[in-house]
Amino acid sequence: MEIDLSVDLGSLNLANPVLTASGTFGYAQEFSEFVNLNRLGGVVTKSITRYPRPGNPPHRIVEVSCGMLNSIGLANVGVDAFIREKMPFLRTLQCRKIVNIAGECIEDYVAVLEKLASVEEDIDAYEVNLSCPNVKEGGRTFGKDPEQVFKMTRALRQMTGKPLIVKLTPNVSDIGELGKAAEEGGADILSAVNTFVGLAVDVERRRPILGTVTGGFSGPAIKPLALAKVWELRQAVDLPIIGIGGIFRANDVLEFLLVGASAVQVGTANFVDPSISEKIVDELEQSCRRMGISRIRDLIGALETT
Amino acid sequence: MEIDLSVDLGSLNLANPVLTASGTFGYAQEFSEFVNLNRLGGVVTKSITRYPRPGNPPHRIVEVSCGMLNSIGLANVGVDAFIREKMPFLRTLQCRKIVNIAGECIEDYVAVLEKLASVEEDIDAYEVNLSCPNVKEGGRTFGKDPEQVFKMTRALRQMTGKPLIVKLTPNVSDIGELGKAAEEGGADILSAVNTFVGLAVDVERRRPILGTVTGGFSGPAIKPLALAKVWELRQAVDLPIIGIGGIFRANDVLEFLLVGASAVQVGTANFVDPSISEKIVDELEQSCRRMGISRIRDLIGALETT
Amino acid sequence: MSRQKFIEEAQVVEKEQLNPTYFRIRLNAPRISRHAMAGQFINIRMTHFYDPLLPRPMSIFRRNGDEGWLEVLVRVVGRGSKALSQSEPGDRFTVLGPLGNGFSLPKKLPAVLIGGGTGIAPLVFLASELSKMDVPSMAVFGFRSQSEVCCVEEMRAFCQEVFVATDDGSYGFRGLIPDFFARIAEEKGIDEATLYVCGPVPMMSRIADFSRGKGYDVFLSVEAHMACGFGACVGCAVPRADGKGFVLACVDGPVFNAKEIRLGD
Amino acid sequence: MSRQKFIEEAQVVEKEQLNPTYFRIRLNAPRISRHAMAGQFINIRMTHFYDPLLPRPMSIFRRNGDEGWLEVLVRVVGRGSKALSQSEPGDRFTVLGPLGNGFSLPKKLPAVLIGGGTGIAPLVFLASELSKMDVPSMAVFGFRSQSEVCCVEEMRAFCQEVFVATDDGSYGFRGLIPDFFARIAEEKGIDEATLYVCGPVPMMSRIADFSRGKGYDVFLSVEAHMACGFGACVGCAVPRADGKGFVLACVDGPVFNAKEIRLGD
Ligand SMILES: Cc1cc2nc3c(=O)[nH]c(=O)nc-3n(C[C@H](O)[C@H](O)[C@H](O)COP(=O)(O)OP(=O)(O)OC[C@H]3O[C@@H](n4cnc5c(N)ncnc54)[C@H](O)[C@@H]3O)c2cc1C
Ligand SMILES: Cc1cc2nc3c(=O)[nH]c(=O)nc-3n(C[C@H](O)[C@H](O)[C@H](O)COP(=O)(O)OP(=O)(O)OC[C@H]3O[C@@H](n4cnc5c(N)ncnc54)[C@H](O)[C@@H]3O)c2cc1C
Ligand SMILES: Cc1cc2nc3c(=O)[nH]c(=O)nc-3n(C[C@H](O)[C@H](O)[C@H](O)COP(=O)(O)O)c2cc1C
Ligand SMILES: Cc1cc2nc3c(=O)[nH]c(=O)nc-3n(C[C@H](O)[C@H](O)[C@H](O)COP(=O)(O)O)c2cc1C
Ligand code: FES
Ligand code: FES
Repeated sequence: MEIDLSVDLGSLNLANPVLTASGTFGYAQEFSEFVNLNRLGGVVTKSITRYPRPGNPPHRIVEVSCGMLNSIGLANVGVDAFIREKMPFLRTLQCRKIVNIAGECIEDYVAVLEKLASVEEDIDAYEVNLSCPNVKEGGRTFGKDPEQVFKMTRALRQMTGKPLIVKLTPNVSDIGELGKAAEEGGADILSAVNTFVGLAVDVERRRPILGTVTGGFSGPAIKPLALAKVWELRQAVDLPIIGIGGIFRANDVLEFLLVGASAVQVGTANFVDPSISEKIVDELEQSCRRMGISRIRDLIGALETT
Repeated sequence: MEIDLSVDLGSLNLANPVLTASGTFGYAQEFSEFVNLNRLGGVVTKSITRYPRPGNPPHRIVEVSCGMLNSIGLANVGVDAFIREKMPFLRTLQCRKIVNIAGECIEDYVAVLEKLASVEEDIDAYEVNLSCPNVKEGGRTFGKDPEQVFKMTRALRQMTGKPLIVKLTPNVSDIGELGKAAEEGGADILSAVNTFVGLAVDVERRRPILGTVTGGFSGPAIKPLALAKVWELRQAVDLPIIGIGGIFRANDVLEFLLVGASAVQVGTANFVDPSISEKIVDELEQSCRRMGISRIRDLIGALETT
Repeated sequence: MSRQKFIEEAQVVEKEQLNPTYFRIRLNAPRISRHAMAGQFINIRMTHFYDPLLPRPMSIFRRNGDEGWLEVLVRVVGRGSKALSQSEPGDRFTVLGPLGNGFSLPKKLPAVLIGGGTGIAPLVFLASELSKMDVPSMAVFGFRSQSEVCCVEEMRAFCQEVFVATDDGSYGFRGLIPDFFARIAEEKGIDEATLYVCGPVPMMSRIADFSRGKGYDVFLSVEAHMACGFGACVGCAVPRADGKGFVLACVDGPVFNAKEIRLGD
Repeated sequence: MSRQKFIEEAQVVEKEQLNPTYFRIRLNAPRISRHAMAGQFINIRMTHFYDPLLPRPMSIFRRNGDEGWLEVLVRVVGRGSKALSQSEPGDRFTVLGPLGNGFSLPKKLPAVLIGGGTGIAPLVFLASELSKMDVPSMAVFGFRSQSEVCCVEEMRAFCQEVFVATDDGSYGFRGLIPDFFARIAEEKGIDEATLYVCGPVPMMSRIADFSRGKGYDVFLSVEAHMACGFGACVGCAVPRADGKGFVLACVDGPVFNAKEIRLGD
């Protein structure tokens, strides 16, 4: 049986639903010795900002049960060096190349997109990381406020014809509201979820383990939460969704597709096994064969709940 | 060294900070052959409702990474049978006895408290479970709306002089807001957190595993989330807090105390090892001895973040 | 029902792979072993890490109270059972048991033990107990194929007759257990009996349906998703036949009179 | 820096408990072993369950590229290292390596290898390499007490001189390594040397402080909380001495010139 793993997210077509998650796959080149990158649906870069960012002081990482907390702090080379040093490698890839952008105010995001315009022919889509504090508006995370999600999306929408993916934070009462705000602002695709807020304590030293007190929680532990969020989002909006959270194997991908995601991103798993993203693509084909599914897209949103 | 494990939550004094979490310890008697109940700080009953509840159809339980989802549906004998059949055993205990109450509208909660008044001399405190859908107000969970938290707390406050513990749901953008609402309504103590919303899919059958689609996520996986919520709550309110979420050992208890909880509840762990609550009390004393802490209350909120 | 339960650090003393997916594991757990009754189960915690988190319920398959061991028959279906199957002598698991109610003695004879797959486990224990008490019994066991067939010789020592079917006919009768049993019942003219049934839900359903209106007492040993195993989580609900709520597989069962419960899909 | 890395399913071929908390574990990992250089490390995944989740970094302690094995020296501090210590021959771990930059050859002689606790692990590997190249070296090792002392005989074969201290004086010099080294440096009049230092942060800090302004090249092998081990997570940041951001312990290190970095508390 010929298995068709391809999926469409509006105008963004992927050879298979497996993308890599921002911040967990470097600029893709770091993984080129472990993975045939062209076998993936696509790669997402770490968040690129207007200026280079050194990131937060240590500890930036701590393991927790079935997951990890991070406070990397968007460490990245900045958009200029990204274009100069990282785009040349990305350009050589045949899979979809998605650039994730971040900032501290709308102007930052706009500035990054302006600069990226010069290399836009080699970029297949943008993903907007809204889980950053809005420094100009009292430091509250952009992504927790539907109004700000709307404004940001609209501002960026006016700047590019490329597919615009808005990445939602799960740390809210109602993720559907955020999705609708992004939809109204002109987003093409939603991705969900970014990390959850977590905390771990070094009891001996009576201090938080992370330098920033709280950090972003990711890994298998968050999968049930992420699935619930994607499910909730699916009821609220019509846009295609990219599911993210704790994906380590093909069965996890299928869970996300069934609750309504059209594609997924693999994050923390890349640290545990750098070759895992490609393995998941292989496994996905085998699972479809075993289950007699010839087109994986038929599973999208196919969860039966009655 | 004499170790003093006792803690005060306002007028509620506990011999040690270890309570059991509602719904994970039955009516306490189920554990009497595994645990010397009088060694615990106290026990919390499962949620008691106005009428008996059979609970939700199977599956009610599924394991996920480092945790479990449940959709028990507040199965319990109802307040009349509780008073008749369960209070006689509880009455024999020397530790603190906390009765957790739930319902589908304010009148339900009120009715439960009215009935319990007849046995109130044997009850040390009430805990109010607000993670239930408010059937009269469109089915949205009481506990997600600060206004409803306020109203419910005020209504119950007028009915009893016993310590009133309001148990908060974590599935909100801002748990501090809920805490403030409960504080204004007259709560004496807050407990945090109830379960997170999670989902798991049976890929072969293309169905959610739980009969109710989503369920309550508990266990070690949620500990970092719960710690972050308690920490957030600690910044927002002055009331004593009972920390809950993924506690399996003494070190976990100490983490919760350091971020600001005055006591804790042990939940899912009771299923994995029915004798664990008492073991944690033992371990706690050993940990204090090892760390040279003579009064455990000195650790409450002692996290250093600078 | 409040029989005594024990928590034991049980050491694996033997492990045998019986076929591609079944393993026999012998655990040293003297107190549980001594108190175990046929039809009861234990809850085995695989690791002290948090994944897998919950203990896994396993029927008691054999036991020797004097020697202090008990055995489980494990089919590998997921992570927990796989971990069990990979254990080696010397490994330790925390075990809680004995849990649940066992089989009650037959009021109608013969006792017919009908098992499918690892569902045979509690029936092997039951057969040995019935045999000790000279209660006449027969067994009807079904497996997927010849490679999975096990315990037949042993059962012949306990039972008057032992019938075996395989789904693919590679051993014994070809076909499904309910059909096979119906044929045996007819051929032998069994119109009174106590049936003890343990296996996949569709198999148990069909046997319960077939038995309705006949002179059979039917006991089913059911599985449910469990957390605690002793009545605390209320997770293992099985719908009552009368529609009035649920019974709990772990404390009210796992053995139920077929009339009491409604089996799911 | 883009040396080749390998993912191997490494089998435990030997395990030895050296003292109450140290274990020597020999793994069959031919490709990593062949390419390993002194100062590099491997990332060991303990289980295919999700707890513990992340692989644990361990210095390469010994290796034999021809026989295809490498060894780690493990101190039990938490869950992952405990699981490693409880492994038995035949167990398999997924191992990624070799990772990081090794030690560079000394420009100033002698090479002085200063190790505390399991920090001796990469230095034992280094000593054997220096010895092969006839580079003169001496070792200054510190342990908590006599029971933890290890590798001394082996080091005597590689180094001109080996000095040992214990915190409690139960073996060798009594006291802390920095003091001990200062005394040796003075007594022997060592005013030029390359120091290779691996151990607890306070020890490394004090040696770096002591060396400032002297004719020593100082290389520190540092630890950081790691997730990936190969530069992808950017988690293992170590502050640069010049205040300009961070270097990464896994790809820029773990061996750094003491002048490059600022050690935390
Ligand atoms: C009273 C009782 C007696 C049993 N006796 C035996 C026996 O003798 N031999 C034997 O091999 N098996 C027996 N089982 C079944 C056994 O418990 C399951 O196969 C085992 O829990 C699956 O665990 P896993 O980690 O391997 O699979 P998982 O990876 O957890 O799941 C694999 C399959 O098991 C199902 N499952 C998930 N959670 C549970 C749960 N909490 N309880 C039950 N099933 C679940 C899933 O739906 C899935 O189909 C018994 C079950 C019960 C309730
Ligand atoms: C490059 C490098 C080389 C090392 N070489 C050795 C060696 O040769 N022998 C040896 O015994 N140990 C070595 N370590 C330390 C070893 O990696 C840690 O002791 C181990 O990861 C702790 O894991 P655990 O599960 O036992 O402890 P955990 O239970 O995870 O934690 C126990 C302690 O380890 C610390 N810790 C937590 N997370 C991390 C993390 N991601 N990385 C490091 N520490 C952490 C905690 O702060 C805590 O103090 C090395 C570390 C690095 C970075
Ligand atoms: C170390 C680390 C760094 C991350 N950095 C970013 C980032 O720069 N931008 C972003 O949008 N998300 C970032 N994320 C979030 C992931 O892209 C992903 O949303 C999250 O980790 C959940 O997926 P997982 O459970 O598969 O890891 C990061 C996650 C981790 C673990
Ligand atoms: C099976 C189960 C049943 C529960 N029932 C109740 C309940 O009836 N009332 C309530 O307030 N909380 C209930 N909870 C929530 C727990 O009291 C606790 O808040 C939650 O499980 C988090 O703690 P844990 O991670 O230690 O389990 C239940 C949790 C579980 C797992
Ligand atoms: S398994 Fe917990 S009540 Fe039955
Ligand atoms: S450990 Fe991931 S970048 Fe160093």
